[in-house]
Amino acid sequence: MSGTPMLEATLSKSYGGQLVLRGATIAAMRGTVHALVGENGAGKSTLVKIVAGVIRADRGDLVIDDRRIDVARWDRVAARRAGIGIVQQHGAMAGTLTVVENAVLGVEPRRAGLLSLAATADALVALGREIGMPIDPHARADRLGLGAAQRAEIVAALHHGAKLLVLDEPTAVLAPIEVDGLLATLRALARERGTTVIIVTHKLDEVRAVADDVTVLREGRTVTTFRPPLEPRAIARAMVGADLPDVPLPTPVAADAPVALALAGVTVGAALVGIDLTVRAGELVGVAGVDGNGQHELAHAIAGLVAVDAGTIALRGASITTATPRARLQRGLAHVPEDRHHGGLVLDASVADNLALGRADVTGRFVIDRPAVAAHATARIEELDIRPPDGAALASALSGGNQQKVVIGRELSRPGLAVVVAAQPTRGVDLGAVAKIHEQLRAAAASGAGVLVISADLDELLALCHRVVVLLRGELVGERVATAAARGEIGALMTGAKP
Amino acid sequence: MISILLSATFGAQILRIAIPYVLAALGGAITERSGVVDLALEAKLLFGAFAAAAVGHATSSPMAGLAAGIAAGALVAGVQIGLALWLAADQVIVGVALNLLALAGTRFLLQLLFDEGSNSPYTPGFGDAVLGNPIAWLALVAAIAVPLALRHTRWGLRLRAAGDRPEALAAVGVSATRTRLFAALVGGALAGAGGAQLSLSVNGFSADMSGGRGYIALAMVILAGWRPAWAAIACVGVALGESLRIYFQVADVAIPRELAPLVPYVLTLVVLVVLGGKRRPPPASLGK
Amino acid sequence: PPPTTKPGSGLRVGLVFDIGGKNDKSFNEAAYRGLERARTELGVDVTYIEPSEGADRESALRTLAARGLDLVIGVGFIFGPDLEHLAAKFPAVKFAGIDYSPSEGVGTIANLAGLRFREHEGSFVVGAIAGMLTRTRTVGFVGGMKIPLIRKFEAGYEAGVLHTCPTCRVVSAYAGTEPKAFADPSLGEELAAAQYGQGADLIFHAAGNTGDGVFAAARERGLRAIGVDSDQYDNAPCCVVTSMVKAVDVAVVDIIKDVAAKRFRPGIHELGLAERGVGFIADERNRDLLPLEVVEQARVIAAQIVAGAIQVPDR
Amino acid sequence: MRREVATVGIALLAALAIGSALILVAGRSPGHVWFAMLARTLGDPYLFGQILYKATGLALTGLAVALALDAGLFNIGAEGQLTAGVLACAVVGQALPAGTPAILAIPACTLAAALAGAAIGVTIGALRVTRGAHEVITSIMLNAIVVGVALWIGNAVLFRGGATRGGAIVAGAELPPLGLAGSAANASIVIAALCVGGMWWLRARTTWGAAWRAVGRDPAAARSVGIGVGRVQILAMLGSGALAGLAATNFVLGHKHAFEEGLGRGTGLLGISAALLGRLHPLGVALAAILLGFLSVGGLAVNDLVPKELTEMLQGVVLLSVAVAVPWVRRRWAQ
Ligand SMILES: Nc1ncnc2c1ncn2[C@@H]1O[C@H](COP(=O)(O)OP(=O)(O)OP(=O)(O)O)[C@@H](O)[C@H]1O
Ligand SMILES: Nc1ncnc2c1ncn2[C@@H]1O[C@H](COP(=O)(O)OP(=O)(O)OP(=O)(O)O)[C@@H](O)[C@H]1O
Ligand SMILES: [Mg+2]
Ligand SMILES: [Mg+2]
Repeated sequence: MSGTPMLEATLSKSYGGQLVLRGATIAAMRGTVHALVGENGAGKSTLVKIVAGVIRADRGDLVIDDRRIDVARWDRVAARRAGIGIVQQHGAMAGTLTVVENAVLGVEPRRAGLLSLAATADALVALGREIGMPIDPHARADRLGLGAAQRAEIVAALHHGAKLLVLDEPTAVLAPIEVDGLLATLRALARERGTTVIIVTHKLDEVRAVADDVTVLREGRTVTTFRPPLEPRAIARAMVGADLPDVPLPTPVAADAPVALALAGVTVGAALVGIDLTVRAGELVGVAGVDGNGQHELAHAIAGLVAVDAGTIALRGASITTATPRARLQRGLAHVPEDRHHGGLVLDASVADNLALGRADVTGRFVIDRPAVAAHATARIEELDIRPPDGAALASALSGGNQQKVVIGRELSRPGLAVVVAAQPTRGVDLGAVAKIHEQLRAAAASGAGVLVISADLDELLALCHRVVVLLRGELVGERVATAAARGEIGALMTGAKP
Repeated sequence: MISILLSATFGAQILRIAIPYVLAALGGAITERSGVVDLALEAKLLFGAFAAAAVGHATSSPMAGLAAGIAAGALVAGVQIGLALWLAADQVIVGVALNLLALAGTRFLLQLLFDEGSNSPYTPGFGDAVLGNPIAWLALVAAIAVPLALRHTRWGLRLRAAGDRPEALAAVGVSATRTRLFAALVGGALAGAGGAQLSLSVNGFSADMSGGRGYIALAMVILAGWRPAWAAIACVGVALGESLRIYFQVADVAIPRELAPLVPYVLTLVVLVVLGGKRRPPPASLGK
Repeated sequence: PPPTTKPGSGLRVGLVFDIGGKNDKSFNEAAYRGLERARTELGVDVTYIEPSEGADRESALRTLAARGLDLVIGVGFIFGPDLEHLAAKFPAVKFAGIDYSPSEGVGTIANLAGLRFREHEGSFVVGAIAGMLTRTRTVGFVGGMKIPLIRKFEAGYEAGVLHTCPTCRVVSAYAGTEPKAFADPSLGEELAAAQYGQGADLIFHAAGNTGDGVFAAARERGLRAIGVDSDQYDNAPCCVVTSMVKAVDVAVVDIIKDVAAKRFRPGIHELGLAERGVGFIADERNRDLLPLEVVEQARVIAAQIVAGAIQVPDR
Repeated sequence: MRREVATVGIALLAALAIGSALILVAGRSPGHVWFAMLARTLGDPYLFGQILYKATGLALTGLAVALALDAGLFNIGAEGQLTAGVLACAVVGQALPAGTPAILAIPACTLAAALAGAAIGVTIGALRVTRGAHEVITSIMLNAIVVGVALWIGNAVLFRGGATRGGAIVAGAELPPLGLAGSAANASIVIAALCVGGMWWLRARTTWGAAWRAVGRDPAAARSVGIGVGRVQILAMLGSGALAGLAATNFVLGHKHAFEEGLGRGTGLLGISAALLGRLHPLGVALAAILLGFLSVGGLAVNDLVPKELTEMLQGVVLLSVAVAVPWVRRRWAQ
């Protein structure tokens, strides 16, 4: 059976004028596990969502099970009927419904007008046992752990006769042992039942463990498809892009420079475990890692937006472990939140007001000094080349890159800057803006602040930082001096592979 | 005293008082479980009461009145959904505004149809015997059927999914908006029947005769954690309280009569405060 | 239009109803009848407002007073303080209040007349009728808002019942303590149901619209009730034995006549049995419910009250 | 700003259209009724005064709702806060020794009104922040409870002789009328105007205003720049309750000079319309209050042409129109 394609697709898709998929291709053979890899924003999720009918492509060719599909009319209902199941990253079950209720939604079996779920429940249990994914069909979905919920979704998808099963980053939420089990099941599904599996993942060790073929996506295009035998290093190179532009090395930091930020044993629930980290004045330290490995909690713990369960955080030698966010900011911390839309900006307010938000040093303590706010806005707009150069414009009217510049402008212009924590500072931002933002971060370091950059973009960190530490499942698993030569090793650390 | 409390008339009285609360609460539970904030219960009761009285009067048939009450409740729900879901108006504001409109609107209609400011003319009713009152039967059947339907019918399943995660419904090709519309229509119809009970039981409509019952019913829905059966039981509790108040008065037991009606409100508040976050949460997509 | 010679032509009268509205088949309706009669018989120019909220009541009075009407009437005790206030503010306008009683420390105001009724006298008579008619020796009373005015009804009624039936029991209940207590028929029905449930076979109400519920309960059980203010026979022809009527219409017409004839007298005008300000209904319509001998007996009692032979309590 | 004006304009046009349809249903000519409403109210100093009187109360409850909404909370409890203010204001005014000079009596009563409203408001805010109890539900509960308790206190200690009215406040606490042909408009309009101005200044010119608006628009962003979101929300509800309570001065000190059952009722609920119609801007709220006051007084003025209920319905229609116009204009604006 294998050797014939279950899915062949060439797809294009844009969001608001921005091309996200530019004729990306994928060909998945029957009865194989096909991995889809690539950097954040490469278009993986977009591609698989189109295949599963969750969103619509702008144009392209789609052949599924030897049937040519009109992409303009391809939706979730049609895809379901055609035997395509999808398990999305964040799950798609309604929490207050039971597993079996979720499973039958839309195609409810009924007897005498009433739901008749017993047969489906039995079938789910039997199927789950058969493929090694035991499930409780009568458990409420929101009472299940993430792993159990995902198993339930997989079993439900197979129950509906999925011949093509799509999983978007299924392992990101699982514990290592669960990952092993899932991967084994997927392999068995492909071998024994002939199911075709497409799995999106960032982790090369998983790719090696489960995949027959690998498609690498970058900037909406398919770079290449690897067939066995797979060569992890080659895949990593293909993911990141062959050659990186030369970037000036940051000026070295004296070994005896004072410590700006020191974390010792910082623990936040299970998301962050025993983090020890120091950043010296003038130093740029990168935190590399795949999204969802504790980056969010790390930034929030330092900024005081989440309480730490154990450990201490010190700023210029003084403990801020229990200080309020406001007190930390007053002592010279600047925090660039990871999501500018939720936590970074007040979209409904003007650029000038956003630049002055919470900045008592600009606005004055009580009565707002309007001329000062305007002058501050003018200065930041000039400095960062914010477009349009209009402080009165609403933040929501700016492009993503310019919005991000507003956040950077507000945070990095704080007086007496001691520490900067920048989370995903250039996510979704165009090249020119990236350069501006990097320039600002370097300038902050040069002026004596310790800068911690958290990014999923390894190249960004290598270009920007002195050192890179790697965050994996809430722990720091390694540290390297940021040189182009270390990229392979760091990439391996990020994906959990042995360097 | 005790013998009175155990008597059949007392029991019948509780049930009679409970009918509008129970129907409104069941309607509210359905609507809210589908994800639509149902502050407009008061409007549904009032318009239901008015329509039942007007049509009952015109046709001399309480059955026709009941049908009109049901239709009026559903109509209010339709307007509510149209404004809140299709036109994307804030659901809370729509509810508040519809209640304001109902208060003035029913009086306006009284003026228009009967040239009266606060009362409609005589309307035949079903009588006080609970067993002979189809609205009582409707309430009883609904109190049993609604929880079962939510659990055991396709309609109920989709409705719950719409309130919880509309995207999950959309993903299987079912329109969440239409699901919510149907849920709200059924919920509105039940509340409208509750309104019909208000006016038919006293043979006529009078202004503001819902008197905050819609708000109490909603409070009971919340208190019950959006479970219709529990909400209905809570409503019977409210009715028990009212009956006791009436009996205490008739039996000349001194209680502060201003404070007794506040008990359901205080109770709701206490439950909200004491249970705080531990309470059963509202449907995940309520109001979105 | 042809020139009119009616005595009140040119006179402008405004009236503001209490909660319940002009067609409450009770108190307000009686006032409305009086107003209509004044319009047709006297040719006065009338206007009225049915306010919905408490705040509107005062605004409504004010709006009429500010228009410079000759006479502004507030129907209901609740207008008392507002009438006093406005009478001082608009000295050129005459005011009259049905059921008006002066607030503490307020004396007679030159342009304000209070039209009050000796409701306890009429209530005594219907109470006596109830005492004669009851078979269960238990009768009920349902009041609207618990205030001294309604207490007058209750006191007279209870005394009347005991006058003809010393071993009878009177069960009483009130609908509430805010004005809305006069406009809650659902509660009225439940109160009546409770009293009938306790063995009462006849209930007298003094509760405005709330009384509609009493009639619904009576109709339902085939038991009897006594109406109030207006002849309420039509509300439940099966069951309304009689009504304790208050001649609000007469009072309204009279005060309008007074103003038209420029003989307006400020202060309290009390109307009792003697002045035919209160009474009970006995006509061919309720003959089946109210036997002639009972009517005779009631007339005797009424005469005794007028003569002072019977003292009727008002509290 | 232009978007706000467009929103209000569209909402008012829609309300005007619906109102005209209702007038037609009532069998009258819309043009005639609208014209009569304008001519009678604006041409008559008394009715004009009544509009100002209504607007004074509405402006204060409108500001109360606007302040809370600015901070992201929907305070439909202004009704209860106002009732608490009315009770407190009148009780203090009554308890003051006779002959207390205005300079003491007025501030004392005003303060009592504000504090009583603030106490209810801050309860709602604290329950929301600390217990996660939704403010709409707690507001509805507290509205009923406050009104019931006020009635209980009234019956138990204040009301005399069957009236639902308490004793008079001391003469010194009375705010003088504006002298508009005997209308109820009174000097509390100065308090309302000061609050409008004060709110405008606080909202636009101070860090407090910036903080509460940031909290209302994006709590996450506010938190990340160091604003204590819970604290701001509790304080906003405190201020909101105080403003609603202050509306009592219009009713008690300026007009009735006593506690009365139902005094000011409806002003809190209608304050929601004033706030939304005014798009939360203090000046807008003041204008909206005047418009709503015009509708309600105009309703009485044309009572002989159309039922007064029609204009009461219009107030609900206006609220609905704004609720619909906001998302509609936002969508159009985006294109
Ligand atoms: N709904 C949307 N609206 C606008 N832009 C979007 C939307 N969804 C995705 N994008 C953009 O499309 C691009 C590709 O997104 P996609 O989710 O496919 O990436 P991905 O490869 O799955 O990334 P990740 O590894 O982070 O999951 C991103 O740049 C993103 O900004
Ligand atoms: N407001 C934003 N600010 C910064 N980055 C954003 C923003 N919105 C979207 N993105 C980026 O777009 C990418 C894709 O967004 P999308 O909505 O597809 O979520 P997703 O995490 O990829 O979903 P999934 O992985 O479940 O398919 C994300 O990786 C995110 O980094
Ligand atoms: Mg993705
Ligand atoms: Mg992703």
